[in-house]
Formats: sequence, structure tokens, C-alpha cells
Amino acid sequence: MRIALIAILLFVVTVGSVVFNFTTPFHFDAIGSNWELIDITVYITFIICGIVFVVLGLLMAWWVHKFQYKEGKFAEYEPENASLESGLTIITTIGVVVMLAPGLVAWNDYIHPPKDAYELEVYSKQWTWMYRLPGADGVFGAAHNKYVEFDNPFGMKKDDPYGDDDILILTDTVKIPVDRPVKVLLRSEDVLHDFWVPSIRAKMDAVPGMVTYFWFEPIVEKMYEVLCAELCGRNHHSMRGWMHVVSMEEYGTWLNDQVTWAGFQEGQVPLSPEAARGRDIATTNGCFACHTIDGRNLDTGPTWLDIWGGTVTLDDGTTRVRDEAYIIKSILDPHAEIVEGYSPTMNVPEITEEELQSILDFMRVLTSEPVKTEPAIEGEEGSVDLPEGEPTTQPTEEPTTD
Amino acid sequence: MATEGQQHPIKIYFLIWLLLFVFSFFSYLVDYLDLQGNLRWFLIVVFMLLKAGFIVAIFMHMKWERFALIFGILLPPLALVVLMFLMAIESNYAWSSRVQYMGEDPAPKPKPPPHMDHGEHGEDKDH
Amino acid sequence: MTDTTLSSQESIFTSTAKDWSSDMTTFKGVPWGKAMMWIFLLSDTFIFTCFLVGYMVMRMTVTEPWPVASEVFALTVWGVSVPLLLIAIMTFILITSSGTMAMAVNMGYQRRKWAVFWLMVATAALGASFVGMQCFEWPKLILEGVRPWYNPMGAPQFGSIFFMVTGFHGLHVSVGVAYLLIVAIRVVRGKYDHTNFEIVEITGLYWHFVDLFVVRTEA
Amino acid sequence: MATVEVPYQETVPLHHPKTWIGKYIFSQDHKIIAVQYGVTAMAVGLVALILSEFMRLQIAFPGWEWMDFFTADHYYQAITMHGMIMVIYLLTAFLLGAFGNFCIPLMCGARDMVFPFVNMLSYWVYLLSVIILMVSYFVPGGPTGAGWTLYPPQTITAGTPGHDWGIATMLISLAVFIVAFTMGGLNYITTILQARTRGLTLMRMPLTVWGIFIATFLGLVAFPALFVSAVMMLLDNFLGTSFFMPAIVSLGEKLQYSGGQPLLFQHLFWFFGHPEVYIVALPAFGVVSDLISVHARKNIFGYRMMVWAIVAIGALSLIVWAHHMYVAGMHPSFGYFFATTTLIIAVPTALKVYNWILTLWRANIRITVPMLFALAFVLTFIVGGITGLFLGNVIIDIPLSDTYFVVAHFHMVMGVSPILAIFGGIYHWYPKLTGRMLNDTIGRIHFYFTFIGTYAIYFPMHYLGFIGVPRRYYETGISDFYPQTAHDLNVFITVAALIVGASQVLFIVNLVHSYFNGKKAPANPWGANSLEWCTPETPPRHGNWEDQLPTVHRWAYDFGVPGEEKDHVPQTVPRRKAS
Repeated sequence: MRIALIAILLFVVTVGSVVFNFTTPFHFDAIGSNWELIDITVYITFIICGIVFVVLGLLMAWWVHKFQYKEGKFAEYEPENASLESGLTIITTIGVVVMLAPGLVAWNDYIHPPKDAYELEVYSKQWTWMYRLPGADGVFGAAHNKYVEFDNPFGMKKDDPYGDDDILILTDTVKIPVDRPVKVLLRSEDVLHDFWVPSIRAKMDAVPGMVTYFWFEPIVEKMYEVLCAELCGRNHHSMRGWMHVVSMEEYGTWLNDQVTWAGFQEGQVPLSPEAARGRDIATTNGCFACHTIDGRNLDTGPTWLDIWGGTVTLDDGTTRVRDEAYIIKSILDPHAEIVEGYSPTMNVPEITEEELQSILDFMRVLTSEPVKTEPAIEGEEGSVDLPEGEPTTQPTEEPTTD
Repeated sequence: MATEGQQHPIKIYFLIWLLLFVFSFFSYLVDYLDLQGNLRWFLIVVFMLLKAGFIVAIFMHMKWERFALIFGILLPPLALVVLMFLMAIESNYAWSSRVQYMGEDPAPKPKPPPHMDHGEHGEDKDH
Repeated sequence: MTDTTLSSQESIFTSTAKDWSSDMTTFKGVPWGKAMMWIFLLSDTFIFTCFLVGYMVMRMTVTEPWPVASEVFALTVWGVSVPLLLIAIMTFILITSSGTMAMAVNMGYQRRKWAVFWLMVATAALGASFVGMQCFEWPKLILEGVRPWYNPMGAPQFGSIFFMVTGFHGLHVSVGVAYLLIVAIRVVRGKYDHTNFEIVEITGLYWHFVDLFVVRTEA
Repeated sequence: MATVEVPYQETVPLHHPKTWIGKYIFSQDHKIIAVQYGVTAMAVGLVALILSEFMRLQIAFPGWEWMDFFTADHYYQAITMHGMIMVIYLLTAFLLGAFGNFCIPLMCGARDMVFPFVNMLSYWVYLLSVIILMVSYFVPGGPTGAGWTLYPPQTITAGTPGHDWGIATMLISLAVFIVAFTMGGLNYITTILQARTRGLTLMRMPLTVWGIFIATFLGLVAFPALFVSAVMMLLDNFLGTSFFMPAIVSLGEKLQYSGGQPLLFQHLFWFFGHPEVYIVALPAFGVVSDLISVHARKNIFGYRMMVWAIVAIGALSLIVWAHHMYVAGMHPSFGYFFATTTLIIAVPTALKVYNWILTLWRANIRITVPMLFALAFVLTFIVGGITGLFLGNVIIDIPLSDTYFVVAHFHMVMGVSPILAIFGGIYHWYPKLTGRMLNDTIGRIHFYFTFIGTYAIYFPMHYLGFIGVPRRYYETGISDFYPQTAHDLNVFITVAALIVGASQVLFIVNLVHSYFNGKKAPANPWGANSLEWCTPETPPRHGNWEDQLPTVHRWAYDFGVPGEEKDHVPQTVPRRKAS
């Protein structure tokens, strides 16, 4: 009997899939957390499903070949076979239970963080990560998006005494100690995000308007790249961060260098009304989606810290002095001269001449030199947070509350 | 021909009509007396279902339809019951998350003042 | 058509099984239009219930205070503020219209065309006055400062839900009024003389359904 | 039994159209409407196909200068439009609008749908929704780029392309589509329930009709949730209500929202979205069951179980929605409930697969083009189904969600499989629809390109998900989780996708060419039993049947009945007296 092409194809596809599975390098990478139970469940499912796939695929190929059309032949007339059907139902049900049971057990673990887990807040916003620790009292101060201001990036509720000792980590890199369970609380400033490190296995969405959580225990000291796994707008793919799993000692040292909320507030220097106005204008025009003022260069735009003065290299290799004329041109005609390493994505802002001057006033104060300005008129002024590691910004150990 | 359709005495319409007012009156009473908590929602739902049931059964003639139709129409909304039930649970969860972490409690209870050596959490910094 | 009434020997389940396993029609004695209307109403039930799920979730998750309904919908009559009076009147109107509609259906099966016509017109009039009351209720709330996006008495979602659900319901009532009038006119013109006037019952189904949801929305 | 029931349709006269426009444009004939639905769906599907090719090129060759015009905004817009078009405007519209319209009256022995005018209106409203959708390419800001799931708050915040007009056209188009679907769906259900011919009990109906029936029913109860969420989101966007919008700071700007619940949208969306998966899958199941049975010349194995499996899947699909939301931050305990219900649904689904394969056993298989597609469907569906067991099990979903594993899974299970079933169905019913046979050779070439190509695209893609490549990334950049070999795999996948896309030209050529030059089709070219092959004329004229509707005496799967002359006995042949 001629072998039907489709029978060969079904056979090749089935066997080929199995071969691909065993030869491909693409499998889970080495696990970096306590979630072996997830991997085990995956393997169980893999085995059961793999067997089912191979059996069904091969049966199909074989039967399609074996029972090819013959003129005049009658197929067997068998509408139903109760025992076969109920047998298959039972076997399938057993298989499903075997897959489901470890999954539910693992899920039970997953949603119940151990008692000794410490809490870490991951604060997400378009398109970067920040972190917060509860500080010495072990309790997070209340924080809400409605309090988010330029000088209050986490939206801390100012009269909540629990908040003063909270440790704010204003960069996208966090260090966590190895072998200690951590309960990650997720908050979002704007849209849905998802804090995800593939090797850790665990993830959860950050949902604005509520606080979600998951927990894990890192077991390998390593620098992990953090991805955003929930579509969060046009720069979703570039929303990266770093999670550095370190030894307890290194963690302690690092922690001591971080600033508390109370210290953060103290370290802020009042702005002149013009500069504060410029800051607000820049905020409402969305400048800080791409530019920072703390020295970090995002993928999308250079930082504004120290932007006033000095020179810059453009993408055509020439250099420019960053004087007023250059900066004004960069704002009003952003695609004319592109700093090396960036792409011309900036929109032309719709601002008046006055507003432009205010922004320039604001940019002028953004230097990493310690700024000692006289306090401006009471009530009118805003303030600017200085970059971390600033001598003026003392990492305060002791909470300021009594 | 006239005997073919559904023939019911007009009396029953008036009866149901009056009953609906009685139930409406009771459910307004719930609001008026400002009953709160589970009792309030229980009573409102009971009166709501009673009224809906009478309208469907009598005014919409479902009582006189064959059960094939009755089951066909009344079973699918069970999925909605599941939806409502789960959404109620989750709303509570979201609400408590707002109260716990975001300081949104409309009637905040005084929290104990922060403690310096609050169990093992405080140890993080000491290492 | 004798099998439209349930014979007493059949249990619920045998009759259901028999109908569902029979040929030609599953809902015995139910005209096409009526079957379609029932299924449409089932679909519409899902729409309204999803709105109500939205209401429930808003009410349960919002931390700002929710306005007390009996105060918001109070009406001042001769200087006395009577709580919920407005809603009570609206409910009264709609339930009454359901009553007249049921009568119209009954008259329809007795082929009394003019009785059907006047009862349906009465129903439509009551429905129109319900919409009219809404037109009174909306500006009242708007004058009190309630907007879809804002509510001076607390949670802004109160305004959002209120305008959305009543608006959607009002739309249903308005469509129903138009539908009633069209059918009523066609009835007296003799368009349905060759039928059993089931169109009246189908219209009635829709109208009672609209009524049903005022019952649910009030909660 | 006091009186003999006469099908109502035999008592009502059918008004035949008199003008050309009445016959072919504003036609109330279900067959013409089916063609209109099919052609429109294929046209809009072609747009989605082209969008997907652009996406694949971007993924495989990021930074390629020829793709410079394709920015991140375009990419996310393409993702959104591709997903929405494929799921709603192609698959739902084709399987229910085209197959539903064509098959239901013919297979139920009805002259037409119960309300032909409403049925016609359904198509025109559907066309309107497609036009509104396409208009979104011409509004300021372009179409929405929020992903086909349209999760708020990002759908209406400034960080997303098309967050003002694009999303509005999308939501309005969806609402209009739902209206169109409701008008069509009410017709389908009422026709199946109330307008069957003599002797046709539900348990004698072909599985195609069963699949369409339950799918339509699911649509009627599931689309309302989408409708409601679309209305609420439109209000959020244009009136500033806060249903889904909590207090947020979007790109440094404080928005005037407070207190909304983004998860509510996700629940409503998936309360629609999961049944939607089965709205697409169930008709495909039905079509494939019929194709396998007819072309294997054997009765479908375990018909009753197949029917009950469809019903069970339909019922269960209404309470499994949140398995799409395991990592969405919903109430943690929901995981137990939804994982359990989801895996329960696997049992009836697996039984259907077993029964298709058992139908092949001791059959007499004709390897025709429809049969090829049906077999490919089964294998593809097995892969899609078992990867569904991974994702349905809550804990396994945690590492795999939002990766390419999910992309591969849902393309296998509700992208490729239903498309294969649609192709199979078209090759199967084209002769009845047009009176011409499709070209067999082109059909086979088209099949092999499509099946091998799609398998080569999506099977390896699962493994990208295992290493953690997230979905919806415009470019992955250089990262330690993303080895160079994975990049090579992406290039391979893209090449396969381009070949598959190009090979669809063959199909279109075949459709057009055969319509004019194809072999004349006999009345029953496949030797099938169901009623549509018993029409007095091919193609059937308006009204389908002669004065009297056909009478059904048996189920649709009497193949190879011992003692019969031929290997198939049509449904209209009376049973012999019991011997």
C-alpha cells in the first residue's frame, strides 16, 4: 500500500517535536529561588502531556496510513463504545488530577508568605522601577498615588509616623540578601506593570489602586535583570531594572547607605519660585518620562543633572558647548542635534517663551554641586531633591519620631 | 382561536400589581430606616428577587410556559451569580488593601505608635 | 397545539427532556418572535447584570463615603422633605405600566383590537412619563453638583454609576415606548389580523423586562 | 398526539427578491449573507496577516534600516489590531457569520433564517463595525496600542499610542460588532431551536450545527460583558468617570481620577474573553468532526459524548475566566477555583480529541483536501490543548504567563486550529456553495505550506517562552536571559511566517479561479449524509427546498452501515422496518 504523504508528515511532526524538545537549549534556566515546586509541577505536566502527545500523534499517523480508502470497503460501524469512552474519561481525569494536585499545593505556598519574610515594596512607573523598605519599625508608612509630588516620589502620606523611617531606593537597582524569604509588595504609579525575573519564576502584576504581592527566597548570589512582563505603553520593552542578590554583609553595608524618608525630606533644598515653576511646567509636559534630574541616563533621554555647562558629543561626532542657545535649540527643535547614543524620539513641547525661561531657570539649579540658596518666600516655593550620595543628604539611621 | 392563547383571569394581574407595591414599600422601608450591614443587603436582595420573580412568572407568563423554556432561560444566569459572588469577595480584598497600605480608611482606627524593635523585621538594618 | 399546556402526568424533567429531544421545535407552541425575544432578554439580562456588578464593585472598593440614597432622592413636598419620594413615584409609574401591558396582552388574545390599542397607548404614556421624571431627576442631581466625574457628597462613582445605569435604562424605556406605539398602531390597522396577536405578548415581554430592571436598579 | 405538527415554515410564503441588488447586495438569503460575511472577514483578516508579518520582521531584525519606519508605537498598534481583528472580526465573524449562516438553515432543513431581514441587517452592521475599526488608522494618533486585551489604565493614559481617538474607535467598533452579532446570533439560535424540519431532533443534528449553536449561545451571554466594559471605558476616557481608573500619575501628570478598580475591567473582559475562545473553538470542533467523519467514511465515534462535551465545555467556559488573570493581582484564593474548573474543562476537550482519532480507527479514509486540513487541525489542537494544561494550572502559569509560551499556545489553539478548520470547511462546502470544485492540486500545496509553516512558527516558540522571552516586546535588546541562539530561532520563525503568509495567495487564487473555471460539482461530491447535500439544486436556490421541506429519518453519520448498498445513507432516507 502506498504510504500517504500526510501519514508521513504526521509521524515526522510528532517525532520531530520530541527530538526538538530534547535537543533544544531553550528550557528553564537554572532556578534562582525556592520555587523548585513550580519546576517539579512543570516536569510532571511535561511528562504526562508529552506521552499523550506522542501516543495520539503516532496513532493518528499510523491509522491514517493503515485505513486508507479502498473502493467498496465499508468502515466498521460502531457509533458508541461505552466502556472505552468511560475508560478514557477515567484515565484523563486521573491524569488531570495528577497535574492539578501539585499545582494547587504549590499555589497554596505561593500565596502564603512565610512569617519571617521581610517586606520589600517595588514601586513601578512608566518606565522604571523604584523600591522601598519599611525601615526600622518594619511597617510601611501609608502611601498613595494622590500624594505623589515631585519632592515625594513615592507618594508618602506625610503625617503617618510609620513612614519616617521607610528607606527609599530611588534607582532601578535593588539589593536583596540571599537565603532570606522576601515578600514583594507591588505598587504602581500609573498603569499595570509586572516585576519579573525569569530565574526566580515568581511574578505578579502591579495594579494601581491596590497593593499586590508575591514572595520568594533567592538562593543564588547573582545580578538579575528585572523585566516588565505586562504591557505598559510604548516603552514597555525598555522598562528594565536590576535585582542584585548579595550576601547578608554586603546587604547591610548597602542598606546603611540608603536614605530614609525623613532624611530625604531634610535633604531637600527649597527652590526659587521661578525654578519651581519651571519644574512644574516640565512635569506637566511629561519631560520626566525620558529625562531624570538625579544623574541617571534613561534609554530615552539624557539626564538634566549638570546639563547646564560642559560639553556634549553629538551622534555625528561633533561636540557642542551646552550653553543657553544649545539648550533652547534642543528643547524647541529636538531633532536637530541628537546626543550620541539616543534616538530622535522627543516631541516638540508646546510651551510659551515664559515657560521656556522657567524651565531654563530650573535646569540652572540642577548641578551636583551642593546648592546653598536662601530660602525663598514662604509658601510659594517648591523644592528639589538632590541626587543620592550627596554630602548634604545624610542617610539618617535614627527615625525622627519619638 | 381565542382559547388558544394564554387565558388567565384579570384578577391575578391586579393581585400581583398590589403585591409589587407592597414589596416596593418594604424595600424603601429598608432604606428609610437606614438599616445597615448584612441585614440591609439581605433584605434588599430578598425583596428584589421576590418582585423580579413575580414579574417574570406572572406578567411575563413564564409560569405558564413549558419547563423546556423555563430552564433554558433561567439556568444561564447562574454564571452571573458566580461572577457577582466572586466580585464581591474581590472587592473586599481590594478595599482592605487600600485601607491597609494607602491610608484610605474613611474612619481610621488609631494605630499603635511605631516601635523601634518591632520583631525580626527591624533586624534587617543591623546586619 | 394542544400540547402547549403541561399535562399533569409529566414530571418537570420528563417534559423538559421530551421537549428538548423532539423534532422541529424545542419550545413547544412558542412562536419564533417570542423565542427570539426571550433569548434577547437573556442576553440583555447579562448586560444589565454586568452594569450592576460594576455598581457593586464600585460601591465595595471605594473608600470615600457613599451618599445615602434616601437623602439624595428626597423630594421636598410642601416644605417637607420626603425621602425617596421621587423613586417611589417612578417605581409606581413603571409597575402600573406593567399592569396595563399585561392587560393589553390579555386583550390581545381575546382579539379586542381597540382595547389592545388603548392599553398599549396607556402603557406608552406611563413609560413616557417615567422618562419625563428622569428628565426631572437628572437636572435635580446636576444642580446639586453631581456629575459623572464628580460628586460633592462623596465618592465620584456614585454619579458615574447613577447616570450610566439610569441613562441606559432610560434608553431602554424610550425604545420601549416607540416600540409600543408602533405595535399599537399596527394592531389597529389590522397588520396582525392573520396572527394570534403574539406580537403584543412579545412587546409585553420586553416591557416587563424593562420594568424588572427598575426593580433591580433601585437597590 | 392530537394533531400532526406542520413545520411553520411550510405555511409562510417566501418572498423572492426581484432586483439584482435585492438578490446579491441587500440580500436576505442566508447563503449570500454567508458569502458577504466570509469575504469581509477574509479581507480584514488579510490586513491582520500583513500586520503580523511586519511584527515578525521587527522581532527578527530589530534595527534593520528597512524597518526604520516601524516604531515602537507602530509595533504596539500592530499587535493590538492584529489580535482584535483575528479574534473578533475574522474568526468570530467567519465561523459564526459565514459558516453559521450557510450551515444552519441548510443542515436544519429550513428555508432560511427565521428573520431574514434582521439577518441581513446583522451583516451590514458588522460591515459598519469593520469600517469603524479601519477608520482608526486615519484618526489623530492612530489606532490604539494597548494590546488586544485593552487593559486600563494604560489604554487611556498618555504613555500608550492611540490613547484618545484610537481607543474610542476601537471600543465603538466593538460595541457595533456586538449589536451585529446579537442580531445574527438571535437568528441562529432561534432557527436551530424552533425551525428544524420534520424528524430532525437535536440529537440528530450534525456536530457543526451543535458547535455553532453552543458558540452562538456563549456569544449572546458573553458579549454583554465586553459591551458593558466598553461603555464604561468610553465614559472613563471621555467623561472622566473613574470606573477603572484609580488615582494615578501618568508621566508626571496627576490625572483627575480616583477610586476606580482596574481589575474590574479585567474580570469583565475575560468573562467575555474566555467564552470567546470557545466561541471560536466550538464551531471549529463541529466542522472538524463532520469533515473527519465524512472523509473517513465512518460514523463519528461517540456522537452523544461529542454533543455533551460541547455542551459541557460551553457551560464550564463561563466560570473559568480568571485563569487569564493568575498574575493579575486578583484575590489570591481565586487561583484554586479557577485552576480546578479550568483543568476540569480539559476532560471533555480531551474526549473530543480521542473521539476524532478513534473515528479514524478501522475507517476508510479518503485523503481529500478537507480531510488534510481536519487532520492537521487535530494535531495542532493537541499541541494547543496540552500547552493549555500548562497555563491553566495556576502555579505553572506564574513563570510562563506573559511570555512567548502564551503567544505560541493561543496561536496554536485559537489561531491556527480554527483557521485550519475554516480552510477545511471552505474546501468542503465550496462545491455546494458555488457549484464548482476547488482545484485539488493548488489546495494540497496550500495545505502543506500552511500546516508545516504554522507548526514551524509556533512549536519552537513555546521554548522561547521557557527561557523567559516576554511577549509584546518591541525589541529585547542585549540581555543575559536572551541568548544569541534564541535570536536565530526568531529569524527562523519569521522566515516561516513570511512563507505561510505568502502561500495564502494560493488559496485566494484558487477561490477566484475555481469560481469561474472549476470543475462542475456534483450534488454530493463527498458522499456526505447531512441535509445540505440533499438540496434539489446545486447551488441551492433561494428557499433551499421544494414545496415541502425534507424529512429526516436518521442521524447524519450513517457511514458504512452493514447491509446497505452504499457506504453512506443520507439523513432523508427512511429507516427500514426493524427486521
